[in-house]
Amino acid sequence: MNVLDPVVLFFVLGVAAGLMRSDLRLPSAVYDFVTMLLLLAIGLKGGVELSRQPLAVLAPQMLAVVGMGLLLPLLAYPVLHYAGRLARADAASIAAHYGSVSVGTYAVVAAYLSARGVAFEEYMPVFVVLLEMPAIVVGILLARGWNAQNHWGELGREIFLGKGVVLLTGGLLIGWAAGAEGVQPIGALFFDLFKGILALFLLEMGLIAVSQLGDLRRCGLFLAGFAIVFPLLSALIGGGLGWALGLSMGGTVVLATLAASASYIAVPAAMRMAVPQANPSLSLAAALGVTFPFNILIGIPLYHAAARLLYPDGA
Amino acid sequence: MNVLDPVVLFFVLGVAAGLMRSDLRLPSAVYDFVTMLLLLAIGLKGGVELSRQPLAVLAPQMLAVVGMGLLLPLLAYPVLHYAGRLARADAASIAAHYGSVSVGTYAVVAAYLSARGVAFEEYMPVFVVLLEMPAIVVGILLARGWNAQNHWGELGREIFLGKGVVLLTGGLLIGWAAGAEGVQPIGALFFDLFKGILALFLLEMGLIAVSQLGDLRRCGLFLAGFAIVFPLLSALIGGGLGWALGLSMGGTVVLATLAASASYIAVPAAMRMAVPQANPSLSLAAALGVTFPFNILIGIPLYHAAARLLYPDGA
Amino acid sequence: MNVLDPVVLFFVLGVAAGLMRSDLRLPSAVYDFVTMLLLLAIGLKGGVELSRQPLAVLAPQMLAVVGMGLLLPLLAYPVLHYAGRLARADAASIAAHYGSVSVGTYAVVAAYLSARGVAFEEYMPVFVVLLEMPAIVVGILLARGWNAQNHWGELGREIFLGKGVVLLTGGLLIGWAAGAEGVQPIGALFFDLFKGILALFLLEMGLIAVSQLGDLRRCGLFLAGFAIVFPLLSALIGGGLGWALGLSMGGTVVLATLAASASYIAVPAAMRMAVPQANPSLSLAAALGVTFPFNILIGIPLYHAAARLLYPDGA
Amino acid sequence: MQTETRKLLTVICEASLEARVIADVERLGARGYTITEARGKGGRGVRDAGWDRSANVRIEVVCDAPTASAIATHLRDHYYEHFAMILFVADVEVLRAEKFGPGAGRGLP
Amino acid sequence: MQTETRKLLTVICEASLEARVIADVERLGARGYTITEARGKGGRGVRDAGWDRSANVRIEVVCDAPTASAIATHLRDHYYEHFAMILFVADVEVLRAEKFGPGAGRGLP
Amino acid sequence: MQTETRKLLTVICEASLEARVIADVERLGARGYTITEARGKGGRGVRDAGWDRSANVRIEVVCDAPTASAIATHLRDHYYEHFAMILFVADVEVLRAEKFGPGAGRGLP
Ligand SMILES: Nc1ncnc2c1ncn2[C@@H]1O[C@H](COP(=O)(O)O)[C@@H](O)[C@H]1O
Ligand SMILES: Nc1ncnc2c1ncn2[C@@H]1O[C@H](COP(=O)(O)O)[C@@H](O)[C@H]1O
Ligand SMILES: Nc1ncnc2c1ncn2[C@@H]1O[C@H](COP(=O)(O)O)[C@@H](O)[C@H]1O
Ligand code: NA
Ligand code: NA
Ligand code: NA
Repeated sequence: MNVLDPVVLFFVLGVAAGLMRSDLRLPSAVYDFVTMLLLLAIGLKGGVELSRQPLAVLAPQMLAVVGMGLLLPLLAYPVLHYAGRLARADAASIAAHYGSVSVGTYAVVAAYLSARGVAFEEYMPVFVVLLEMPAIVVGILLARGWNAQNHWGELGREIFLGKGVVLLTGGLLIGWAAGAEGVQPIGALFFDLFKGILALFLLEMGLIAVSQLGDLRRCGLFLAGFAIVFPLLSALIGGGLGWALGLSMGGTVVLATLAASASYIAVPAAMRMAVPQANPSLSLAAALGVTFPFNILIGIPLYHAAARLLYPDGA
Repeated sequence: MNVLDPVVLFFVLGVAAGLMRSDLRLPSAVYDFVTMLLLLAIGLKGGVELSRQPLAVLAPQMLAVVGMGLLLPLLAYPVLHYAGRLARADAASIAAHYGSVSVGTYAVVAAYLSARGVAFEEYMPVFVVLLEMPAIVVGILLARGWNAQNHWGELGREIFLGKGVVLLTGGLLIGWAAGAEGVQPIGALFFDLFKGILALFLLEMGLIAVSQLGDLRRCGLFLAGFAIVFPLLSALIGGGLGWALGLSMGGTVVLATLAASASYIAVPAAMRMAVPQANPSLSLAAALGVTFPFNILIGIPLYHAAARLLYPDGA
Repeated sequence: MNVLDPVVLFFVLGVAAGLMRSDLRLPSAVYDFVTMLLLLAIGLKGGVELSRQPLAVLAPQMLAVVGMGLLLPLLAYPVLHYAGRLARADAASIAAHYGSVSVGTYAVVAAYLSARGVAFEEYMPVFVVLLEMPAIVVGILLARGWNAQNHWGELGREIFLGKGVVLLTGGLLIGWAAGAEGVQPIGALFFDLFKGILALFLLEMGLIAVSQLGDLRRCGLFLAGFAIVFPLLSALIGGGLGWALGLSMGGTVVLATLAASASYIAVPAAMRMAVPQANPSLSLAAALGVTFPFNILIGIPLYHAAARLLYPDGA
Repeated sequence: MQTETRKLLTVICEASLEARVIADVERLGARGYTITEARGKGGRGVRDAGWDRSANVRIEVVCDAPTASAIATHLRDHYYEHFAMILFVADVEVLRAEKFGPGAGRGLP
Repeated sequence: MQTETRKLLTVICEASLEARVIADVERLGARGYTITEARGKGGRGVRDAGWDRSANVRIEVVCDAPTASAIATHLRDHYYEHFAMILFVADVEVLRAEKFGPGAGRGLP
Repeated sequence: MQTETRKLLTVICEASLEARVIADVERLGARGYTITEARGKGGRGVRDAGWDRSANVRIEVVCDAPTASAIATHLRDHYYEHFAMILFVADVEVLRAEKFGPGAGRGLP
């Protein structure tokens, strides 16, 4: 039975309300609250699982995933700069967004798979954390070249100490230190409410996605096309990597989705500081206005269907 | 055993804190959050139930309820304008408030009945949505007459796209589309926490009710009397209608309570825009300062007791 | 097995993020929300238990606890004023903070004991409420002497009607009126989520603690030392009193912790109004920057270990 | 520092008017605006932002004198009678004067 | 546009003073005020609004010059010594001058 | 009432610049600042504070004229090109003038 996922319906409700110009908004304190809960919950869950894994198994996977994070922006940049004729800074910034990952999209794919009873490696949040960073570094290098003025120390602070990364990593470490039994008393807030909180988050994301449409119109067709086609390509790479690493089918779907997703938390903040001449409207319009909705509504089921072909036995 | 309902005690706490001039307030972002959760929860619950009902059964009930929504302001207006000597705009605006419904009062009556194990038609939120609107239209017509300058299109937007109506209707549609099984994963947030969230909401409503008392004093005795007597009359009409429609006893209590309640979300916003010359303090002081507390503390148990007489078999 | 308590790890995360100058903050509306939930939850739990206790048993304990609240600031003042050479107003204000209690610390010790399966008298929140007040009165008298200009009426309002006290007392009364069965429907919000909410609260407290360090440095070594040594002394007094009153081992640990904790909600507000010439940075830096972290991380386990020596049979 | 004088128009009004006032401000020629949430008290009583209906907004517009004058007149004519609203105008020096309209910063005409 | 000059008095102070300052402002003759939440830094250190004790409020009062002067003097005398507070006064042009007190807009007396 | 004139510099900019602007303001000699959350619209589009990336802050600095001038020039040179930002300067009368820098309140130099 193919239940319409209510979590996704909240996103649709947000989009509909936005298109009809309702005055519906999550107050920004509530949006922050909801985001914090999601980041901590994802981190905690990943950390608990991490405490069960021998590092020897994970280390090669982690390396491979970081490699993917370095590769994706290098693929995106020439497309944007040469085919799309975007200025160097803009192309580099958008490439960084698409090389990194969206935590919200991760939350949706995790909810999607668990609703369908598809198992996946629960330590995936580790990859979410790892994938935040490399694309930012590549993006900055693409925009500014390698030089001493890059103030890597200060940039490192911006990147690693942004609240998104701190909450995700902090949750991961707490989950890892406390273990499954230890986090159980706080599970009612972080785990039981997860999907409800995700629903509220997606409601607001729907409203935000619509608010990007004006900017998107100004950006032109090329960017809108890129925001759909490049994720499909990334999903192929991510899914292929998952398969090659011997992940379960669920894990492959997750890695494909992570690859296909575009950051809108850590990367925008870092790029704004490191590459201020890049127009932030372009990357946000593409990431939030096109890629996020595309992944939520079409991409995830698509990657799932494709993975089924790769895994004829079902896992 | 007649347990003192803790949800109502939170309202009393709010009133007490307000009267003693405590600095207690819910931050407005938290008030918005709490209201959003209530609206979505009520909508979701109603929608789930709606998906189980044949429309053929509901349609006549829905029509009758809309009829009641048109009738009540027509009854209230002459009382206010002629007996109460209120200006036309003020009388029309207050009539619209009392013809419409209060979602908070609905939440309390639902909690009240479920705490006492009294069943009622769970699709009642449909009536809440339906009753929001007709009284607004009647109110505007009473204030301005029928003329081309009414900009019904724009007014329609104000009414239908206010965030209260969007969340309630959106929840209804999501619940209807997802069904009981579909909404189950988000139930921990929207259903399990419902009464706790309602308690917080009522705490703030108690504070708000007290803050209306100053305005109320200025409005005079007539309005305060109206704010108690008219709801009693409306409850009679609503209860009678529920009985005539063949609702269960619980359903009759709910419809009586809806009829007796006065809007303070959708209607004030709509009236402010459509009939700006009406003084909003009058209607809010009556609805929030008198009718809401009256219904919460006295009305609901009263309508329940009265309904028991109508339904000697207990349902 | 000595599980690392995740709730405390959240505090450590806050401290770490603060020290690394992350931009992580709880929005102030969320901090308020979290604090309100904790205060209400603590009050409700205490009230439910109170409804089970004969007053005759409690009254002498309550009196003794109030006596402790009067004694502690009288002990602290001469140390601060004569040994520490702090101005009269400053010494009196700090003494009031340390004579009163910290609700956050209470929440942590309650979570700590329940995680270890150690029972304690669940009506302890009554003592939390009682201990808020006496130290304030003593502090004001120490600072200003007894004179007619003290406007005790107005000060009483500030103290008793501050939102912290209203929520705690209100929760207590509601819990007491509704009883265990009555509060059950709102338990999902107030009880099940308690530890998760406490974790968020401690995350922010960690950030706040770090933000006090600058002020602390300016205050000098004496105050930092006082903020550790005096709580140890207070814990001895509180623990001794608990033992003398015949409390369980858990209850003795709680009373020791309460004595050792320093207020940062009710007292700062009251002192600001009553003794404005006292520098609020001093007391907050000591209470939040030193004593709170000390109690959370070291004090509570220490008081627990000490109590075990007093109660060789384990309770 | 090369500066020019412009007008800073500040409008404080009930939050439900925000969308309309913004539309008017833009239609009458302002090139931007800034909004902060506010509460307060005036002839129409306390508006304490506790909930939607009772919040205020504080809208600032930097523009040339004729635009400020046009906006102020329009708001007075359309909203003063029935809505909670005040407005006031001050002289400010700006750096990128062209951002805020062409007019020279003469006193209100 | 028919305008008159009045004073805009802006007070920034710790949030715990709000009720008292408002009471003073009204008692000294102002007919309204507007409050926004703020944070900041001054002689008494950083006040970053993270939690109750450290928030500021920003209170604006439009009034005639004598009232502004009376309020400013009163606040200085009663709060400057022990509380985080600054205040400043500017000239503004208003439309419905009678709303803000009778006095003509002469410079501070 | 004994007052002196100082400058009130108001900067409205994207929230992500806050830490940098504050650092600049302090380095260039201001002795305090006040921040309020804001949203708005300008040449770089709507910034509606719905979420982090799109919020503005409104920073006020009371200082002497040379400091105001130095800050304004610095901000223009470093941020105007790539960031959402406006600023304006007004004259205000203050009570404890020494709090806000030594300079007498002459017009911008
Ligand atoms: N004299 C005043 N000074 C500052 N703000 C005012 C003043 N009068 C009114 N306001 C603000 O403007 C809003 C609407 O004013 P009113 O229409 O007079 O009720 C009030 O809620 C206050 O926020
Ligand atoms: N020079 C200044 N410019 C703008 N705001 C200031 C200035 N000095 C102080 N403030 C504000 O006034 C509050 C109290 O100032 P103070 O009493 O100097 O600590 C600070 O927290 C700031 O919000
Ligand atoms: N004319 C204006 N009046 C008031 N505020 C403005 C104006 N122009 C811009 N702003 C504010 O300054 C921010 C940045 O402006 P901009 O760099 O022009 O996008 C906007 O988001 C507004 O909050
Ligand atoms: Na990606
Ligand atoms: Na009604
Ligand atoms: Na203590």
